[in-house]
Amino acid sequence: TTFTATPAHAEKTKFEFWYGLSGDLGERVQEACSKFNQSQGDFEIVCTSQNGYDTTLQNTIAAYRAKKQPAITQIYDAGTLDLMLSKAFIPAKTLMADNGYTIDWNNYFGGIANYYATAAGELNSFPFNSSTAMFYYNADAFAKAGIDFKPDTWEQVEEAARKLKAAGYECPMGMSFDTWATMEQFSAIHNQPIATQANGYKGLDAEVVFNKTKFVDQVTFLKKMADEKLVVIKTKQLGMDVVPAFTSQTCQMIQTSIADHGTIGKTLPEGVKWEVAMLPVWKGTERQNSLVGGASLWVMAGLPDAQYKGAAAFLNYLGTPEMAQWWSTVTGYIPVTKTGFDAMKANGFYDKAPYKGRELAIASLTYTPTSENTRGIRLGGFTQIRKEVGTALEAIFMQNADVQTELDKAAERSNAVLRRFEKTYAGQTLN
Amino acid sequence: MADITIRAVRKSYGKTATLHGIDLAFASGEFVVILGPSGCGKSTLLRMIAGLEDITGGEIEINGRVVNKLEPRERGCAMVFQNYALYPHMTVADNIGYALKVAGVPKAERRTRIVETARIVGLGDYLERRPAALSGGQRQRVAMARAIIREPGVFLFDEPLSNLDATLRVTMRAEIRKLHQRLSATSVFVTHDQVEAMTLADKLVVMNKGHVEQVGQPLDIYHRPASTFVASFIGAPPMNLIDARIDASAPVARHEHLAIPVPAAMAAALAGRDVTLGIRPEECRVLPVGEGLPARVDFVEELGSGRIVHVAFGSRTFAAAIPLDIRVVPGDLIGLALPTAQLHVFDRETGRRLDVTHSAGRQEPVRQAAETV
Amino acid sequence: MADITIRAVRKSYGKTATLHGIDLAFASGEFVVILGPSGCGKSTLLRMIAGLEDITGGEIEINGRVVNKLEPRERGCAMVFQNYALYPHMTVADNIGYALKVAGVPKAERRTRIVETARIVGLGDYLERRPAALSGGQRQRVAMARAIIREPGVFLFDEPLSNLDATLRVTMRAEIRKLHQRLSATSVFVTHDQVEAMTLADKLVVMNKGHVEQVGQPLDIYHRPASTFVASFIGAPPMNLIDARIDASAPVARHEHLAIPVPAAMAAALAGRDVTLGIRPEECRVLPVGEGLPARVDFVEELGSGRIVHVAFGSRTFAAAIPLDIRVVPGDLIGLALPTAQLHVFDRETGRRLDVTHSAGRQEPVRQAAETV
Amino acid sequence: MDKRAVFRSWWLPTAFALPQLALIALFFYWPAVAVVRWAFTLEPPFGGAAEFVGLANFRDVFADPLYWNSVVVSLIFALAGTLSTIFIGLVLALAVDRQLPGSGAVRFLYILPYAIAGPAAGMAFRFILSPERGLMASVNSAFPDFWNPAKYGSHALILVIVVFAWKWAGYTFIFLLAGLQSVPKSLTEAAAMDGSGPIRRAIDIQIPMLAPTLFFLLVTMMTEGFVGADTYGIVARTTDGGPNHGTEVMVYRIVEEAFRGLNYSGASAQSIVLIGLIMIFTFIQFRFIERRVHYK
Amino acid sequence: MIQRTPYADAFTYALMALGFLLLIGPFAVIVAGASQTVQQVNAVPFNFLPQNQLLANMAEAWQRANLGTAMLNSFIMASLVTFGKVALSAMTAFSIVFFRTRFKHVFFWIVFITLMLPLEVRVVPTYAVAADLFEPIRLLIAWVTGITVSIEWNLLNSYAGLTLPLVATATGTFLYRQFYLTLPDELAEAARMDGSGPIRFFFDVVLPLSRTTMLALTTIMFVYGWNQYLWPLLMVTDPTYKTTMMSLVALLPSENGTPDWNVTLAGSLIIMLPPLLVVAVLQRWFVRGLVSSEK
Ligand SMILES: Nc1ncnc2c1ncn2[C@@H]1O[C@H](COP(=O)(O)OP(=O)(O)OP(=O)(O)O)[C@@H](O)[C@H]1O
Ligand SMILES: Nc1ncnc2c1ncn2[C@@H]1O[C@H](COP(=O)(O)OP(=O)(O)OP(=O)(O)O)[C@@H](O)[C@H]1O
Ligand SMILES: O=P(O)(O)OC[C@H](O)CO
Ligand SMILES: [Mg+2]
Ligand SMILES: [Mg+2]
Repeated sequence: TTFTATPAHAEKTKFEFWYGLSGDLGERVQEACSKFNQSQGDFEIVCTSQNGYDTTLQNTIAAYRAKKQPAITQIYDAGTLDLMLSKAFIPAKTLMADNGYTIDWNNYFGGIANYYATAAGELNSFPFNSSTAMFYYNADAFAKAGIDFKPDTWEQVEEAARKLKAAGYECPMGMSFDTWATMEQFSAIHNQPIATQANGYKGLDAEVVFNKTKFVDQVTFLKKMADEKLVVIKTKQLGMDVVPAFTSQTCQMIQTSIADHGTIGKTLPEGVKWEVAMLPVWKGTERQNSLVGGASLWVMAGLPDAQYKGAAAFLNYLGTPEMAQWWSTVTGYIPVTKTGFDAMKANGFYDKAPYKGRELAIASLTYTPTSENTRGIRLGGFTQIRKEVGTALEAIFMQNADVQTELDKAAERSNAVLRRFEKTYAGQTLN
Repeated sequence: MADITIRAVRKSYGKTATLHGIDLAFASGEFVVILGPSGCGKSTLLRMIAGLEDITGGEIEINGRVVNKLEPRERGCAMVFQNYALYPHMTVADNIGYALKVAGVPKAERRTRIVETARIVGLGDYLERRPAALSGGQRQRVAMARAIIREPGVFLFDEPLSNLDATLRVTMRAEIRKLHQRLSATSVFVTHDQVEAMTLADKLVVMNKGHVEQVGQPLDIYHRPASTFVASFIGAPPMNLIDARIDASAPVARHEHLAIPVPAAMAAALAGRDVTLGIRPEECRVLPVGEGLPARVDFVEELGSGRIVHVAFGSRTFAAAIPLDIRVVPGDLIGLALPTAQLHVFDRETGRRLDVTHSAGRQEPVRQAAETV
Repeated sequence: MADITIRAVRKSYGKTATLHGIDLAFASGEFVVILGPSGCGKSTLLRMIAGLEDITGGEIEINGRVVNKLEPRERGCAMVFQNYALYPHMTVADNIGYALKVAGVPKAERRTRIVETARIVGLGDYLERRPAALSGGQRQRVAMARAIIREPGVFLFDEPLSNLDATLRVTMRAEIRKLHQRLSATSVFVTHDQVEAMTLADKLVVMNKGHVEQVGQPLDIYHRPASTFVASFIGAPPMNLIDARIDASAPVARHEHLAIPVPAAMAAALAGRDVTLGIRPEECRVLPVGEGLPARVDFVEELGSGRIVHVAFGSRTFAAAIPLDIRVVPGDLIGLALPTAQLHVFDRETGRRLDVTHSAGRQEPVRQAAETV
Repeated sequence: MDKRAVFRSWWLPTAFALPQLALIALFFYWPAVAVVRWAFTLEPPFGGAAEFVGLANFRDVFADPLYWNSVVVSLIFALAGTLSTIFIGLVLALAVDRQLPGSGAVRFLYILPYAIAGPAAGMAFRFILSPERGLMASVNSAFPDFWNPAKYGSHALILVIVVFAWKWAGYTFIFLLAGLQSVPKSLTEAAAMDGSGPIRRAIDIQIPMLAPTLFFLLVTMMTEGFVGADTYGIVARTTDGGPNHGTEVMVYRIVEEAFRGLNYSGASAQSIVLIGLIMIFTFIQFRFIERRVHYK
Repeated sequence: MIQRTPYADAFTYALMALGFLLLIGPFAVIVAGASQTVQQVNAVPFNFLPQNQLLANMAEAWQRANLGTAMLNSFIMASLVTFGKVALSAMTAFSIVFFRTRFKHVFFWIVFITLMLPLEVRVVPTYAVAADLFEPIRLLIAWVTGITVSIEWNLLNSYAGLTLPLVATATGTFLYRQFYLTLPDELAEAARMDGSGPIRFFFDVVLPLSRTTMLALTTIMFVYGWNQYLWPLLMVTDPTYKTTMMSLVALLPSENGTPDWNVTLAGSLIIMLPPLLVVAVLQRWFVRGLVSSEK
């Protein structure tokens, strides 16, 4: 006997989407999922938060090894190379082509797409929640301290800090040991390499060089500022990270993600004036584009075709301008496509209060065409490398260790990580 | 050396009263034995003296000082526990010397005293053993040594012999007695074994259900028990008791069809009264059938050194200790003679002794024996 | 009902041998008591009969069947443990009935038998209690009931009375005896209490250090102990023993300056030999000073029903049971008479009895007494 | 350690142990085989061909000074954590065991921390002990730098030990209280008669008598301190191994290495060394400490 | 009770009060935080006084983390883990303690070692096992007989998968062993004399006597099962099997999210209720239970 299922009762194709966002951002992802489920009748996406980027990567790996992988998974920037070398995914372009979607891949901002693309520029994964680091400052405090300029350069930051200090502010600028802004973004906009081989894009034999670039001077500068109490360390361990330090008006300047824009607006007491700007550069520097942060969506290999149809539909759905705008509205993330951004600009999104300033993130990301040093970072075990640098900063700032020595140590340990990674993937080449 | 005065002492656990007002006075150096059945409150009383139990009411005085609120260590008593309560993790030497260590006695002196005390109780060779590696008798000695070494004013013993086997019990009894003679501390010894009580006591306290039944010298109590309870509790086999009514017309007491001859004085004094008559097994004599009162042999216990014959006597079973040369077998009909001079008489209602004549009880040897000890 | 034969049974724990070849035969229905000091291997032997302990060598037969390899439940034995080993979580009824439940006896029948058995041991009113809520004697009875209910061919008792107080011990002794008479199962009763042994046994086995020292009827053993060990282990106070050398010229045994008269036959047979002489306390007689052998009163124990005087005799202490009408005080010099007919003599080296004359030991009453029981 | 009365059968105990043994074989030993295999290869995170490298992973582990740092940190953490939980539990158990009015209520309250999940506990302590926000902030404003676990490795180590001790003190408390209640009363009474006061009694009598319980707790707490899920959770949630590796316990390092560094092979090698270490510890505990424990 | 002095009593009370502060203080912080608004909870310095938002925050947490389903799942999971551990550990410990076999020490160590390799360390391969439970059996069959069979059992997203791997450890076995070692030898002997074999002895005597140990273990294991975090997080992807710890972690503000710790704390308050209840109800026996035997 055979059953012929009538379309009305056809089973929806279910497929899974694992993501790392939690808290209210996790809620937003769930909303996106239900929007998608309501928008069509053929597929049902089951979205599960893995409560953190790192656990999402871990769990994806475990699941893949057990052949229970989700169709789509959200992987943060630092995990990009691991996925790329895994052969465990279906490239974005292939997926969309196979399932009959024509995507204008050039519509993605270059500064964003490059991070996730092959050397040939073909996207492996879909940029999703993208961000970049920005400079936030408390305009009220600036006014009180009599600062009448925007802090575009580090010289100005220093000057502002001194004035704020003089005006009685305990914490002119807050800083944490997160390397993303302090090292990665700083290096990019100052066109400094983090590693050889074009930050790893050209081969697995890259070696880190952050202990030999302007970054060393930057750390030395920040440390001097810290010694003068112009920069104050704010970490979870001390009780408050930089964002709460800023929103509680403890600190008047911080560097953090554009994604915090929404949160900062919501948490700062009403009426407080604050501004967001591109990260400062040293005077005389030719500013480069900043790096994209956040995470992208990968489609995992080894699943039935029907699921890929659904995955493609979902990814396509996320790419629609309406969804792009919705996503950028309810989160602090930036739109990843030019059309999305244009549409938002056109309808005046960036003119109104809570969203004003977010367009600067796009400006920062697209400031210049990407160079070897600003394309992105393609280093194996990059999370580990971040941790090594973070630890070095911790030693330097908390325990007064020598800047160069600590960074050299961190570089040495990072290179060991890279060598092991290279060995693990011996014989594989980057494409 | 210390005297102890116990005044109207009461003890309740929650609502249930365990001791109902005890009054006792122990002279300095006296060996007092508290005897009574299980659960009568002996241990409770002892532990209240020791300070291990709160006093619900009344006062305890040691050496003229009220100790109700003092901690055990402030009372100057040493105690030997029924289960010895040796510290299982310490060697014999450490067990014995613990009190000195607590008192801060220097090591060298402590050692000397430990060795000396161990010698007294015959444990010289076992100083480095753990209690687990000792026999029952040896453990008992450790417990004793632990008490002795402190040279306390008062020794308290809570059935220290009850866990020993019979042979050892006899030996240890003698040793305790000797020890008391040597140290002459006031000793309070709790037991429910009447042989221990008899052989050890200067003063015997018989307790029952939270009351003191009788206080006195052991032989005095043996020969003139103040109640049926005391009568049946002291002596093994216990005193034979039989309910009877004193005849108004003849010097006999009647129990069913039996007419038991009683002293004339008793008959006169108690004519017509319901009483309980008592006689000790060793005073009963077994005669050929036809003589004395009729009885039937129930069973015979051979002790080697003697023989106990249990006879059916009226509706009661009587025990009689008989010499080895009289031979009887179960089922034999015999005659039972109950010497009138040895009869005890108690009030049927209250169980209290009725003292009507000087002939009751064998009194003469009593004082003498007590003095000889 | 079952007979038990034990043939060359040995037991070793690892390398240390505990039993060195035991041969014994118990007739069907016999009440056998195994007596011996702590650690001599009594329990081990009993547990081997029960099947709780592997047999290192030799054979045990129950009812003609070698049981060496059988599980305990296949041997038809019931056992009463020293600490009772009651199931703490079961009621008295469940404890008693557990074996029947295991055997699959239907509930109704089980109940009837439980009630009946509980009645026999006098626990009728306690069926629903937990062991924790029982007194020692009651627990003991539950343990008994648990054994009885199975109507086993063999009862094994491992010191079942040793945890009871003195009075209760006497009562329970009588009850066990009665029970045996009623059930007439073969009973093996382990104890180190010689009074229990004497009063209970049809056949008494005295063990020492993994060997059987003597087997026989209790009074026989009492009156003709096969060794100094048995002599001093049975009887309380124990037999007085003294080392002496039999004079070659006169019918006396010499101990230091003392000359103890001995029967002529003994003197003749053992002239010049080093022996150990023994005499029971109840056979010693106390005479005025000057008569008998000189001794000094050490201390006196009053039992109420009698009196034990401990005297210094040569370098030994002798105990003598004396009637109540003789009065002595510590320090008195007295004369001690040791009737030659009651003297026991043992080889000094081996400690074995030397039987040279028929006059040693009081034999006559023995058989008789045993028959009367 | 062995009981006297034992049944003789080989298949029955096997059958009884089988369910657990089967589960353990499936969920413990079988995965452990993979862990061992990884330790000798360079395992790519997503699987695939892995190169056999012999002892290279172990060599790397042993050559890394930070690894030895983590061994030391772990030892300190496990020892201090174990001792402090046992100490706190013991002191409280001794107090409650005196059965003063009201001790029943606190007995219940003392167990509560054990019932709390690691993340919740971590959150609470974040609010209490963070040097610039919580209770300690006021102490710090009076004595600057008095408490700064973000700065001083020693403070951070104390911090994680405190959280561990807080979480587990209730657990040791309850076991020790139970143990105390089974110490024969007559022993403490004997000691009281011998002239020792409550504290002396506790030290001389009660604590030695708790040996079996203390042994159980020693083994479980040491193991928990070395490899417990809580240990990882506490470190990850409060100090993240910092500052400057100051609280990097072995299990944290392993998990970080495996999941943050995706270095399964290095993590496996470390795990195997860790297991070896704990086995030695446990062996020592059973061999030399349990010997002195009397169960009856 | 030994005659007490007021000083010792006062000292005891002081200790108990200190213990109370140390052990219960942190709860007060959780309650305070849970009753504040986002602004208050993020204020500097932290305000240790409770405010009036408790119920609102709880409701928010309940709804946001879908605590209804999660609590039910956690309850089922904790109960199954508890039941499994209590039962299996009792059996294994029984075979380790009461039998004279050559394997008993081997068994003990085989089980005992599992205390030492935490799930964190072997989570990836364990996940693989859970995804394909019969792989080892398949391999075994293939290895022994050369036949390839295709049986599969995937435990992911199931209660069995949530619980079985957690049951496979040693704490319970160790605890039971410690308890069994304190049981008098004669109990087993009496049972043997009564004709009962080991199985009956186990069910009729050992288990009932272990009741208190069991309750202790039940408490410990319920809490343990309830507080499981890593494993459910990994192996549950189907929201219908979501557990409370997953909810709690989901309530943790993420890096760039709103720092609404008040809701997180309120959620943690709700989540800790069931284990607290279990502890509250069982702790009386728990204490007595660990008192090895009622001799
Ligand atoms: N802690 C307690 N709580 C309640 N009742 C108790 C307590 N201790 C003793 N009792 C009761 O007080 C009574 C007297 O007990 P005590 O121990 O003094 O008896 P005893 O004469 O020493 O008996 P034994 O000869 O059995 O030792 C008993 O009925 C006992 O049940
Ligand atoms: N399991 C064992 N392992 C080693 N030695 C043992 C064991 N059981 C008993 N023994 C030893 O065997 C000897 C005989 O022990 P057994 O228990 O039979 O003595 P007992 O005569 O019953 O003594 P008690 O009167 O003290 O019960 C003792 O020396 C004892 O130490
Ligand atoms: O059984 P385990 O070894 O997984 O551990 C259980 C926990 O330690 C109990 O709290
Ligand atoms: Mg008592
Ligand atoms: Mg024995």
